[in-house]
Amino acid sequence: MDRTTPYQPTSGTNLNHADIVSPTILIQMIKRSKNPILIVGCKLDKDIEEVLSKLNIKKIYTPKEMNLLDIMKYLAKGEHDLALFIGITYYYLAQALTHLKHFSSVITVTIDPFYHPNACYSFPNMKKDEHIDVIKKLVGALGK
Amino acid sequence: MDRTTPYQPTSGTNLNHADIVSPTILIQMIKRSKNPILIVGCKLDKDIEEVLSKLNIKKIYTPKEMNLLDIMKYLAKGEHDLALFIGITYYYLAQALTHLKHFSSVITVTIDPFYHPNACYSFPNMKKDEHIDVIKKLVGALGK
Amino acid sequence: MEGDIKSMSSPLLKLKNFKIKGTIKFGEEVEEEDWEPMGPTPMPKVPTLRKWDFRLLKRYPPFYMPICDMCCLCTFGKCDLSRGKKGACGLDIKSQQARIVLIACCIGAACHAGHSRHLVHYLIEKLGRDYPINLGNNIDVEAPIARTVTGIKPKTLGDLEKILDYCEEQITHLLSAAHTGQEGAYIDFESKALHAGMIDDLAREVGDIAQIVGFNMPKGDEDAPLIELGFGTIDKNKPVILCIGHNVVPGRYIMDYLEENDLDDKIEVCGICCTAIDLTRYNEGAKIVGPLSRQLMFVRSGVADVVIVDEQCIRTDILEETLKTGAVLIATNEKMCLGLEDISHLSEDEMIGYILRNRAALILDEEKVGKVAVELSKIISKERKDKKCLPDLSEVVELAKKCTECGWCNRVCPNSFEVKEAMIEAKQGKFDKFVELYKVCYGCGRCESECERDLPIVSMTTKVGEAFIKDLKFKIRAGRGPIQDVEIRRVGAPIVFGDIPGVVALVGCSNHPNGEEEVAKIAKEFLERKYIVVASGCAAMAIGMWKDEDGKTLYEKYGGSFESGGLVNVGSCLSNCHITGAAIKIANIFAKVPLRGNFEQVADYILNRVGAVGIAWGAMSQKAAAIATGVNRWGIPVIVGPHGAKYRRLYLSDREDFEILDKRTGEIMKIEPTPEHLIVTAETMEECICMIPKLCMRPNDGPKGRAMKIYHYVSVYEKYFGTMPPDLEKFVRTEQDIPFMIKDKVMDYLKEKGWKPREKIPKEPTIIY
Amino acid sequence: MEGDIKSMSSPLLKLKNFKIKGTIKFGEEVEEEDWEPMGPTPMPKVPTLRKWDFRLLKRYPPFYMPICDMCCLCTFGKCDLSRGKKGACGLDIKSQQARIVLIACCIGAACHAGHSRHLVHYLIEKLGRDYPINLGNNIDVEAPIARTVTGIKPKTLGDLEKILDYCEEQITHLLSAAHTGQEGAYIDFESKALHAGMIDDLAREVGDIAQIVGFNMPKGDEDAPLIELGFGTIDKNKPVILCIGHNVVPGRYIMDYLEENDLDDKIEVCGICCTAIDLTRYNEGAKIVGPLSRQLMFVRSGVADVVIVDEQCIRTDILEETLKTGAVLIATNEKMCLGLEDISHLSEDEMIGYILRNRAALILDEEKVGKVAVELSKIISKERKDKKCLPDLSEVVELAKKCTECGWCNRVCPNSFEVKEAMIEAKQGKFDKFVELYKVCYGCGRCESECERDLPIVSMTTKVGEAFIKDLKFKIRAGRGPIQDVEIRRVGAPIVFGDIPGVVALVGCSNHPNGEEEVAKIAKEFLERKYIVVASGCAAMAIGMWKDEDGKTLYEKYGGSFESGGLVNVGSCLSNCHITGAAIKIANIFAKVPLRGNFEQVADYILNRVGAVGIAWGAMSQKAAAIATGVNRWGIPVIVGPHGAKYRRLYLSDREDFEILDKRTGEIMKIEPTPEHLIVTAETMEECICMIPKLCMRPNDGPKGRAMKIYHYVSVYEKYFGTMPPDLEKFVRTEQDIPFMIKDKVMDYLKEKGWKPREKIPKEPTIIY
Repeated sequence: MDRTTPYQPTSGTNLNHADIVSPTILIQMIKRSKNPILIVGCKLDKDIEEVLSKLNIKKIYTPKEMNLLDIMKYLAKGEHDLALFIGITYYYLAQALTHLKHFSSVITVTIDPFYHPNACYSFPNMKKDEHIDVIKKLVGALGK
Repeated sequence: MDRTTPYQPTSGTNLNHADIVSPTILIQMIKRSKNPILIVGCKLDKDIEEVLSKLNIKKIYTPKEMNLLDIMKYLAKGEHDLALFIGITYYYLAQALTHLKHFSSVITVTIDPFYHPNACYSFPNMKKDEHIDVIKKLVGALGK
Repeated sequence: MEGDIKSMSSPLLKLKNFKIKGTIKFGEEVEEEDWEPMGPTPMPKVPTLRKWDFRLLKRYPPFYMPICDMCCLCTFGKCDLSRGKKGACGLDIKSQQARIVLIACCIGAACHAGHSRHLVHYLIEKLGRDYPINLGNNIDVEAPIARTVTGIKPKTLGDLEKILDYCEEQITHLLSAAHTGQEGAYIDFESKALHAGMIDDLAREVGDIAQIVGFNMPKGDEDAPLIELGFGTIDKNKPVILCIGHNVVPGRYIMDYLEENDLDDKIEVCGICCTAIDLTRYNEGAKIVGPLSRQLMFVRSGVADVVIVDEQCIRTDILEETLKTGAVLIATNEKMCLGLEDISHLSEDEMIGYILRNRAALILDEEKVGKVAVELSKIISKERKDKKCLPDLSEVVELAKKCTECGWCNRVCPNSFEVKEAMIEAKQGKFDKFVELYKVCYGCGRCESECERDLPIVSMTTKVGEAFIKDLKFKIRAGRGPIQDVEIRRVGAPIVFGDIPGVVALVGCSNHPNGEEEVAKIAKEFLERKYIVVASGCAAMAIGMWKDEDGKTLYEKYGGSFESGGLVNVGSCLSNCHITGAAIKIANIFAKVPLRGNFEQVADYILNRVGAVGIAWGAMSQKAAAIATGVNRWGIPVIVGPHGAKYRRLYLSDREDFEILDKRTGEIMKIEPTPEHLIVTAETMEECICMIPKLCMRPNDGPKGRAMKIYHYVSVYEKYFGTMPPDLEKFVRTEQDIPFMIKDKVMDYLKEKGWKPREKIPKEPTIIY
Repeated sequence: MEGDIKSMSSPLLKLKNFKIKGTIKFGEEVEEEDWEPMGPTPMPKVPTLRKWDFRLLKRYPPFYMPICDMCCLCTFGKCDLSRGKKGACGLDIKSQQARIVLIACCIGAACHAGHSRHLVHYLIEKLGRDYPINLGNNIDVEAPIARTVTGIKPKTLGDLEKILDYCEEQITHLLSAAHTGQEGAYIDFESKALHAGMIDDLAREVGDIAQIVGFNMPKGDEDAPLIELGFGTIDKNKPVILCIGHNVVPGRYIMDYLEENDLDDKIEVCGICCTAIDLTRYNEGAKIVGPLSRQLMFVRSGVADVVIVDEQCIRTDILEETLKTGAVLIATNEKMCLGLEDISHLSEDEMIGYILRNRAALILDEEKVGKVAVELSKIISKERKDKKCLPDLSEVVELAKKCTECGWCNRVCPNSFEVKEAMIEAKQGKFDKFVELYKVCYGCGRCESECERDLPIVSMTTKVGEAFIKDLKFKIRAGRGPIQDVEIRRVGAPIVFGDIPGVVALVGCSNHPNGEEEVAKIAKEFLERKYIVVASGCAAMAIGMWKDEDGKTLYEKYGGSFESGGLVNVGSCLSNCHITGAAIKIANIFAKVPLRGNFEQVADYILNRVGAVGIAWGAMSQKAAAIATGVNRWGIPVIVGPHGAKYRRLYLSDREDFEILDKRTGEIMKIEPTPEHLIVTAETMEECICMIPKLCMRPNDGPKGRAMKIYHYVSVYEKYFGTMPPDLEKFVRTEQDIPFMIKDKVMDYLKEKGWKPREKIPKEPTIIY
């Protein structure tokens, strides 16, 4: 599978695309972050959601707890220096992320198994089992 | 110098960008081509023009011999399977190449020292002396 | 002032033997008899209502999501606007987004104005400029938008021309502002977009009123007839004529020709998109295939012998797709000429001959289309008898076997549907996943465009759907047009005080993230909760394309009155004007707010008192952008589906307390954030349903009304998310707002959140101060 | 028919005491006295001239260069249209390009229609609807475009309103066709773009005629006064008011206020872009700073105390840039409100106070701007005395030293100018390269936006230019407006037979690839060759901003008549209509082709007989796109500079023989490809110059005329490329076409190419058959 074409190829915003991030680097980024947050969408596989529940980071569940755009508006205020995203409808997140890309300095990272060009950092496109391993690695390093 | 950002960063046409080509590969491509052609612009350094004059390929000088868009229209007809470009105003060629990109199957290659996203293949951005070496290599392999 | 010119022409003029035909057009000072004193802003120009816009935008600032880092609108560029950079003209990325929204709204408004101009022009030619606008005894306020915006009370078709002149002038000015080096502030681009939206609203009202009176469509009829809807209702054994688009005129001549020649029973006339809806408003014998999303599938199925296209929302490859099935195509509108030869000057018989030879033509004389289409359908249907357009199921399997499982179909599908998985299953002769796909697929064909094996995925899907889904027969109530004044009188008070918990308007295109069904489910949820549910266009069709356990559509279960628990189909896209119109009429008929040239007051009333929300679950087009933006200017919030994010701009509040003036006390005060947003996306149907009761809340709600709204808010949240709404405390002003039924639960929740009751609640909230 | 309504109102109406004010507007059947029988296509609708367009497009098919692989115009997408893929709506990439061109042309046409509507509205308010359109004794054909397109011969300002109503209706229909799911064929999108271009032409004529009669601007005056032009002409010791944009109305009140208060000598009023040109047509005391390209530099220089902006082509960051210099800004137009507070309701003195406190405001009552601007300029100029806006030369050096030499300034410069090299040199206190940069820089500021050290590169460049270029004083002839009928009579025959080798019209924006100088050099080349050279707008200014060896501008050296070797400045962008107008008048006055409602015949005449070519060397905006496309529909070819490629679409022939009908013999025959292209780019000035004589060739050229044109073609080719034109053989029809002076050379060349003379030459070429 190609790793860095946006999973939906038209979702990039032309000039500046996300850098690929490895789990190892991401763990470092989270550890260094003063106030990281994880936005969890409703399209997440149940097994991944279970693994993730052990991740020791503040979470917001969307849309259950907050509308995604309300979250973006909240994040743009800068309270969190690092925001991770997972489990949100691909094209919807791709579009919503552009707000932060242009109007905030928060570092955005998508941890779906899809390359997400409009984040600052993204995992590459990957298969499901590879993704589970990666998420487990994250939780292993940062679990409760 | 970054190698593969379009020299003028806004000149790409969004999804599909040129592959980088090495002089070695390009020499193979030209050798295999049934009917290659070189389009030489008026912005070419005199020293490079002199070197190139020894290249054993049919040439058209633009605009002196033909308007660039007339050339593009001519090339779109498919008489030549391979078209090289050099020495044309960067943004003007970048735009004109999109015609061939979308409306022909001719293989386009830019051999300026600038990455040209709208060709099929392009040299990367490079310094002037590196460029002269590359052109000399071409001519060495394909000279008269 | 507007009058019949004949009655005032002097003998001198008659002497010269002029052919007199026309209306008198005055500059801006239009004088009429005093049906109401003129308000402050008749025929507002671009900046006239800017102050109102700024009030709205202060509370609901634009939220931008740029699709592109660049601007490429002029050759000064292309320019990189990312990371705070300005373009060569000085523009920044916020203004650029607002500019693109303005252009979209102008295109949308131009679409409706052009369509309405066409209708009015046509009807004046047929019926005369003096033909009266009479919507029957139950509708006195015939044109609430025109009255409010222009100060004109249109009495004849000729009056409508003046309104269109105004619309076209405004659209021209607005579009002009998008030129390089014009407007420079995003906030002013937004004000202009709001103006374009309002003009769009006005233009739609003109068009729908014209066609209602001109074609004698239902005039606010609560019991408009039930119409047949769905693929399954078309009798394939008869010649079939398919009309696609938005302009009813050519279809009208087809229906007339059938009647005149006693062919009603022998030929099927069906439609897709708003032309279909309007055709059934003209003649209930016409059938509706479905919304836009079923266009490619239906054409591929090969049922139609003659395809008539008019304007708007038609697949632009319709010619190619039609010809592939052996059918013929007639384009009938200057907006969509498709490169075809214009044969308007030929006789009908010559036209038939031409089309038989050339398979397609442009006929701009709509009157001739009646005979030509019908006679052609007879011939072509014989020609095409037994012509197979779709692959057999066995062929579907063979095709599926060619699939390389590259997965790009899934990636390019706008909704990431599992096309690859359906393909893999089909290789084994199993079709369950293809059936699922059929149910939700929009039929855009991008999977086909991408497929490296050129598999006809849409045709395969269509075949499977046809083969396995037996019940494709539905009902929809014909578009009734405006809401009657008497209905408004009945519901005015309960809406304004909140006792009717809300008006939910399901409108717009069919770019649904999960098929039509979700729209019907939203409607059902709120019908059961006794909201007033209003629908139009593709959304109205989507509601009809779903049946409950009893095998009935919602239209069969719920009445068509504008009342608590009513399901009101107003009609086509143009008819959306009646939804805004109803809100305006509540202000006017119930609360006696004068309309004439009084936009700001009316919109302020609606924003603070009329608990209505628009849902454009599949909003897709520039028209939808204009409609939503127009509705927003009137103070009505809108929810769009997840694809709506690609409009690039929403209006979101900060969800903190809002500031208003209590006109009763003269005090400026903080209130709860209602309505919370002006236009916002929801990711899923569940989220959308949970947002609706919240966006129906208004500052003016009485305690009883607010308690009712809170009840529904809590109830849907628990139903869909299994939890209390996480922001409930914001909307409970005092204990009186807590619904009795769930008081304990809510009190516990509030205690946990540290909620305190508000000291004051405004009596007469307004944002004009 | 059009008349004063007062004369026909009946007693009944008077009884009711109506305030009557207005014109009578009829549908399409406009009846006037018979100044000419009505032709076949008055007030053409969108498809009316489609056949003509298809004729043109068959010969000159659109050549597309897509900027983007995607379409993102609706939320059905975004869609990938590359590599033959269709969008979700069915559209392919060719149609998508044509659609974007249509939108651009609609924006351009809307701009001019909106501007003209504003002017006409304003002038009617001041002068009345009956105010006559009288362009003096020398101009009988007052509105050749309106006559041809609409069939109306406008006699009063009120008549112009009818034409604008038509324009606005057409723009609305055209823009509508760009909606998702409307037009589907690229060829029809192009026909619509051509229609939009023609409407643009018409709208400009309305506006310019209105301002000529309303403001008493020169009416075809060959000896219009010479006006001061350039940075160096502004006296910095006086208070300075700078007007930017296109609408002369606010500036007019400033000039009037100065005169009324005897302040003419005490305050400088200068302008940038078309407002400047039109101001000097109104009052020769105003000065022209220069074209658009000098806007940022001039504002940065801090010379202006009060900046007045109206509409079009203004930097959208003008507010920010103005405030940085300590000056104040007044926005005066609904098109550009800049988010400013609207203070139109205040008294002039209150306005002055408000602006002194807030530094900027929106004043939509242009009449008040006169006093406010002048009085403010006195105060502000004292406030700002000795305020330094630009860095000193020593500071320039210090700033340059901060440069990291990353080279991104060069990369983002639209013209790849050597900014980095200038910076490196300046580190050593040398400024030669900065001086060179000053001469060619457009001042877009993208280098600054990109600079990682935030160096104020434009300010540095401006300072160097100011310090080292001493002679920044030039002259331009004030815009004379239309060409006189008598001039047409004189040049008609020689143009039509080719004895005058061509009309070269230098027009459009100032997005020049190498500064203004090239435009002047093109003009000089063809003036010396006795072509008729016409200019307008920014191009007319560019011509004036260059002096020859004698230190004189071309305007000082060449007369202003429309004659061989004349240099005719028609005026502003709006005045471009007079260039098309002159071509139309040649058809009408010289050849007696009737104009009224007779578009196709007139355009066919121009295409085959009138050797005119438009050069928009710096074409940049959507207006320029509309102008060029409009001119194309009349059959006049256009050359754009290299940036013009970014318009995405040109009209190029295959450069093979063309087919025409010889009306004299009734024979369809092949002829040489003249004019070769309809719109084409040139990469360099040299290429442009060499194209001009070729594009001036017409099928109707007599042998003498053709020989002359060939002489110039060979002559410029040898001059600039040192060789014979490589396609010369195509244009020599028979030996008679070979210029005597270079006969041997040409014969040798032809022999080498195997040229054979054509057997037949058409007597009356036409493409209508």
